[in-house]
Amino acid sequence: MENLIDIKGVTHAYKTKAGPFPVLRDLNIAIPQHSFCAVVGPSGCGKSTLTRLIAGLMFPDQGEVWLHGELVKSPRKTVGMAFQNPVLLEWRTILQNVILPLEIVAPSMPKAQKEARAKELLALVGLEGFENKRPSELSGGMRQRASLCRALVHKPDIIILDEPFGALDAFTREDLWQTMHQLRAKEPFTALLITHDLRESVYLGDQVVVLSGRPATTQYVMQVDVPGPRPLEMLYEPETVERLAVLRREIQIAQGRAVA
Amino acid sequence: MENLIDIKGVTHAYKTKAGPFPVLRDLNIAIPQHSFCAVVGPSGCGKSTLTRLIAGLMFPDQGEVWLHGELVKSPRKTVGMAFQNPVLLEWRTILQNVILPLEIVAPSMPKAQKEARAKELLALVGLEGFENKRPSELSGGMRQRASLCRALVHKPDIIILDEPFGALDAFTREDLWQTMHQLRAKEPFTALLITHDLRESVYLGDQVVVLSGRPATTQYVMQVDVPGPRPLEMLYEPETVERLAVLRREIQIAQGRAVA
Amino acid sequence: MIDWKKILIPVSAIVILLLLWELLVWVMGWPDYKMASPSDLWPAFLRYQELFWLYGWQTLWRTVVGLGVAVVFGTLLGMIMGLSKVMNDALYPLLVGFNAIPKATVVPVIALMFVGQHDFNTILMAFMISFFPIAVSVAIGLSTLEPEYRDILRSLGASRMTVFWKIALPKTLPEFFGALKVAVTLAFIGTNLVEIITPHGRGLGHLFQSAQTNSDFPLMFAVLLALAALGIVLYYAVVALEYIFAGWAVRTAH
Amino acid sequence: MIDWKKILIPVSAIVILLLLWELLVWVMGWPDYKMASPSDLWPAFLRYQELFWLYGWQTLWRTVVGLGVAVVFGTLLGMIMGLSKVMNDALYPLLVGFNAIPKATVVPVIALMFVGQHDFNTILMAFMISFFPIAVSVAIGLSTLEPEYRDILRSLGASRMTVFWKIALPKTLPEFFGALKVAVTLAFIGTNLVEIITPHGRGLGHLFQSAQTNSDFPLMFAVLLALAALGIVLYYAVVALEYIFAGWAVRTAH
Amino acid sequence: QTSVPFTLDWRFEGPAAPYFLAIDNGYFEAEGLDVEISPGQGSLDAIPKVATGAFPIGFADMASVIKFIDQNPDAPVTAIMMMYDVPAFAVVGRRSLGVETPADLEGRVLGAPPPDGAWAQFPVFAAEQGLDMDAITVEPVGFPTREPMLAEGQVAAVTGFSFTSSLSTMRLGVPEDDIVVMLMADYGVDLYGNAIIVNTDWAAENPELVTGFLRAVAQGVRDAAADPEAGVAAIAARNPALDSELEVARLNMALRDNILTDWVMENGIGGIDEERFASSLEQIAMTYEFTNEPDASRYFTSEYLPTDGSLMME
Ligand SMILES: Nc1ncnc2c1ncn2[C@@H]1O[C@H](COP(=O)(O)OP(=O)(O)OP(=O)(O)O)[C@@H](O)[C@H]1O
Ligand SMILES: Nc1ncnc2c1ncn2[C@@H]1O[C@H](COP(=O)(O)OP(=O)(O)OP(=O)(O)O)[C@@H](O)[C@H]1O
Ligand SMILES: [Mg+2]
Ligand SMILES: [Mg+2]
Repeated sequence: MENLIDIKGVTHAYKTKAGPFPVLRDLNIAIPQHSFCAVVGPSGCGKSTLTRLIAGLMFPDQGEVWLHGELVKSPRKTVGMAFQNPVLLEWRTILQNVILPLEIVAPSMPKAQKEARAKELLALVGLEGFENKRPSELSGGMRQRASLCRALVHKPDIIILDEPFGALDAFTREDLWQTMHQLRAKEPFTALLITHDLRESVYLGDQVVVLSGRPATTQYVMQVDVPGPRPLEMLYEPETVERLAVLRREIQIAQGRAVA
Repeated sequence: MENLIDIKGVTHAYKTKAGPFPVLRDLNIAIPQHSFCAVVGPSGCGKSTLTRLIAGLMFPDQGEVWLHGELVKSPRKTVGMAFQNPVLLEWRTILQNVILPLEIVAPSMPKAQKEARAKELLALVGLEGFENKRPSELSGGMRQRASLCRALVHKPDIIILDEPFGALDAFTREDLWQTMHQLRAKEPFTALLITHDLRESVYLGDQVVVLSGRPATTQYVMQVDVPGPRPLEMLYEPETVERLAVLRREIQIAQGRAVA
Repeated sequence: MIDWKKILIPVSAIVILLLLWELLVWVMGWPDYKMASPSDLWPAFLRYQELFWLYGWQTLWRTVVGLGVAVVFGTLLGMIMGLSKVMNDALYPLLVGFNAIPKATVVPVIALMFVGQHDFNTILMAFMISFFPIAVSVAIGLSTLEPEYRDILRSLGASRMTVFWKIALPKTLPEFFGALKVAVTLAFIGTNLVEIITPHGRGLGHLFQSAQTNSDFPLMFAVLLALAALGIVLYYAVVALEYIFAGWAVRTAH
Repeated sequence: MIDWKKILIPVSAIVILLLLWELLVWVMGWPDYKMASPSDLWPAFLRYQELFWLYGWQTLWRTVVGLGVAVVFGTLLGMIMGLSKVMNDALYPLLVGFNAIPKATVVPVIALMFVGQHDFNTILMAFMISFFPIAVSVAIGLSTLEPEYRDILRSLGASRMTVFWKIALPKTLPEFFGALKVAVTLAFIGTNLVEIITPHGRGLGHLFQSAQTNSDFPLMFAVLLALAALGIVLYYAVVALEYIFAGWAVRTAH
Repeated sequence: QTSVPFTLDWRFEGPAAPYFLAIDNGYFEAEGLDVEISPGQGSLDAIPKVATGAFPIGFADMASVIKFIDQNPDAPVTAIMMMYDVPAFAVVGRRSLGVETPADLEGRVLGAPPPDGAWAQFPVFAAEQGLDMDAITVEPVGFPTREPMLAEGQVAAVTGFSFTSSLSTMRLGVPEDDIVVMLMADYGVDLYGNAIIVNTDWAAENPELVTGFLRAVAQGVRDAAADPEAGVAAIAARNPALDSELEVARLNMALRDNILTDWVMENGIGGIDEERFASSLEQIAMTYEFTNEPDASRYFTSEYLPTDGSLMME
């Protein structure tokens, strides 16, 4: 099976006044098509940097990022992004916010068609009836749902999620985890999810990648071979509890609080 | 055993332009001395309102709030508070931030004594060496630690915690849970913790109170009889998993998503 | 659904002020040439009513045109400064210095440069005095745009221009209108400054000058009040515009 | 550790501006009374050097005193408006109207009210023109204080005054200094306005007037430049104060 | 010594020399007066200052005094000593632009600042000279641009004070012999110029002081005429930004054209000619609508003028 995303030996440093600041070192990640990859790692280790490299917003000092068998040299229309901050545009309604990527990617698509597509997604995440509200009229969880719809509206090959659930409360977060599974079942996509929450990584990911502390390199990769829409109960199964214990230990190693 | 906090049949409504807006209805909570009470409940059900009533910042329409055998009629110096937003004062160093309550409660205490007390607490939560930093120079978790020290510095009888860990990432949160247990072991205090995280409520609370949807009333009370500094492993024990399942169901009832 | 309190409170505040003023003049027994009282102003206003409307209109349109130019120029300048750190460092002190020059001293210089072009001079002054806050606010708005907003569109291959139009510009609208509220008052002051310092027989500033020449003190004070009223109208016109074009920001703030 | 770029860029921008100006005058062949060129200004400045220093100092201290009064009054007014919604609704339109009256027209009125009190009048004008932004910013700062900040202290039984001094006031300092940067320029303009309009033989405004009377155009332009320079100095003095007293906010913003 | 603040109508310029000389040479002191001189911002600033009693004595344009008293009949102010027997109101033109006589203004452009005192009298001037106002193109100009416009030839003539507009135009490089100064007084305008004014309440209580003040001023005028340079030096001591050379020229022009006129040399300084004054009131009525019946005695009184011959200028 061909990998949709292939990160090969990527090394990157930020140029600062005090000299180069290494952030990623010889990083390797491979994500097959329609698979979901969760990435965990200590704060500030370079996770967001990784997402910017994949999105083609920056280019690595060494190594290569391949998408769909092509070397990434510029931003690509086939990427969707969502962040911890939902960054919805307050002057647009929810519907108009979701349509935004279509305005860039498919400017010639008829407006009705754009709206139909957006409404379909909004309905899927339970935002039916909120199309004409302003972002500030929605709760944090609802805003994040809208932000997910925006990341998906142009049917991207890859969606990149940088801690999209980080600021939500525990109940809302679990709700959205389930929504993610529903979305995948409906429209398969390839995803890279950055998270701080181990339970989230195990519940959503087909593989969980643990990054080491800065400069980040691939420290540990765990496969989670549980098929299709997973029930929330999975989180309380002994197998999961064990997986979490393993990941917890790896993270402590990454944070330098335990030795391998 | 006498209850340190006794909330007896409290009913409260906000006065709004559109008429009274009932928030609490016939609420009863009793918290014994040196015990830890965790309160969970749906968003906007009135949890923060409850904390303001206990702190004496507001007074209930009906019912009574008793602290230490006295009816609450005004703010009391024996309360410490911490919120989701650490609300540290950016123009003060961490040390000066922690000292703040002492400046109000014990203005005549010598400065050196105040600082010694603050430093002791900061060391306890692992902030040794950060005394002279500004809040913005610390990470979110470190700021929240400082905020806890501020809530404790004047040795209050009661500390009120309104989702203090809500905005932190999962690792940091678990770290702070452990810190809470260490603090309690060192200096016993009575606490009321508002949270959205069921695992948090079970790990920290001696009792967990589930509030119903607005207007909030006591829907369910669970005793968690696990003594003193609890290990993090407790979270993965079958007993805890079972407790969580019960609470989850009660919350769904409170949210109106399941029937009793 | 009009909120009557919102209107009643300021109106009664104005009425109370006028009453206090009347009372003060009456108690102190001040003659007109020291301080006219509100009751003297009304006759003065009635007598010259037509002139008030005519001159008020002249002052108004010059202010609005000057402000319009300031908006265009200030936005462009703000874009340059907001998008380039070097240009910002280079231009900011110049703008501060330019802004600090009392415009009363610039009026004669302009009058000398563009002799006889009264409308042009007036508009130029209204423009010069008011573009600064607009430029600064647009620059700040652009330079503080969170990178995520940009990334959302850039990751789709959108051009810089698209990002600017779709995100940066609308996002700075609240700051822009905040500055516009300051700028409109400044432009108004600029217009009047020219009308008073290099009198060319038009505008409320001229009416003030004429009143002074004829020692007609009630008229002088009436013009002052008319200026204040026109200033309030201009200010709240901008508030209304803000409500229309950046209403989302106003409503969110509530 | 001085960042030379931070100084070099604005200085070279100023030099470039002066060169362009010189060139423009030279190419257009404008006479002095139309537009003096920078090379003419230096002799004018040298000849009146002592007066520049003396008058500059007079302008400076009046501006600073006026600004000081504005700070005290503006802060008090801002407190009243920030802590009471009704007062805010009542006073805001009055302040807008007052602010919109061109101060050039107020100068003669003040001169009549407080005859001969030149220093007082000048300071009064510097004050009147500059307190508005301070009041508005303090009011906004106070009314947008998050309730948690208050609760932290109130739950300990702290008085309103304590909350104000310990939290509300320092928390509004960044907004306050933002407004002070605007106010200092305004106060400076106010001082000069009085010096120009009511001649009392003091300050740079007087030197400008004398130059005008003498038809000494290079001197007029030299005064304009001196005003710009003094304005820049005042502005950056406030920036320095901001760095000292609200440095935490400045540093956080980086 | 009685403290007497004295307000001028304008800044400290050459024509103010007599007052400063009266201080420096001790004439005020000899009369028991301690005089402090303040600059003003036009007659319309000086008159209310005196009317409110803030300054007991001041200096202002007669036409403005008349209008002020007409608007505020109860104001305790009146003129007591005529300083400028001939007002400085003038039309200043340029020979090279074809202006030499009033009639030349027809068909040409006249620059006039709307609030200018000289412009206010222009209709009288035009009427007396039989000019067709419609044939003159009037360009409203600002004060600061008036002379530069004349120097650039954008207007052929301007209205203004003789000693201001002509000297400024010269300063801008126009040769002296190209400049034509038409004093309106020479062309049928009977108006008086500036006068010493007094707060009548104060004057009624201190008649001797007032008379002493006027005596000292007359002495100052004599000294200024005798040595204009010394007069300007007295001002320069108070206003270091002064251009002394220019101010001496200004003072000389004022002395020659406005103060030491033939009538003054004959009758002494300070008084008025009743007939001419009446005529001047009629001329004011041509451009200004009186709200009350004009009353000459209300505007000027000679009762405080010294009668000991000290007003004679020879
Ligand atoms: N533009 C930049 N220039 C210099 N250093 C940067 C830049 N962006 C990020 N860094 C630094 O690089 C490191 C990695 O940043 P990055 O945002 O990728 O981390 P992260 O893993 O996403 O952190 P977090 O867990 O806080 O989201 C951090 O130490 C950060 O301070
Ligand atoms: N001052 C007030 N006036 C009117 N209504 C208020 C006021 N404060 C809070 N409310 C309303 O009362 C309800 C309860 O508020 P409260 O903040 O106590 O809820 P909460 O349980 O803490 O919510 P959250 O989970 O969001 O923290 C909410 O619906 C809120 O909108
Ligand atoms: Mg990140
Ligand atoms: Mg709450």
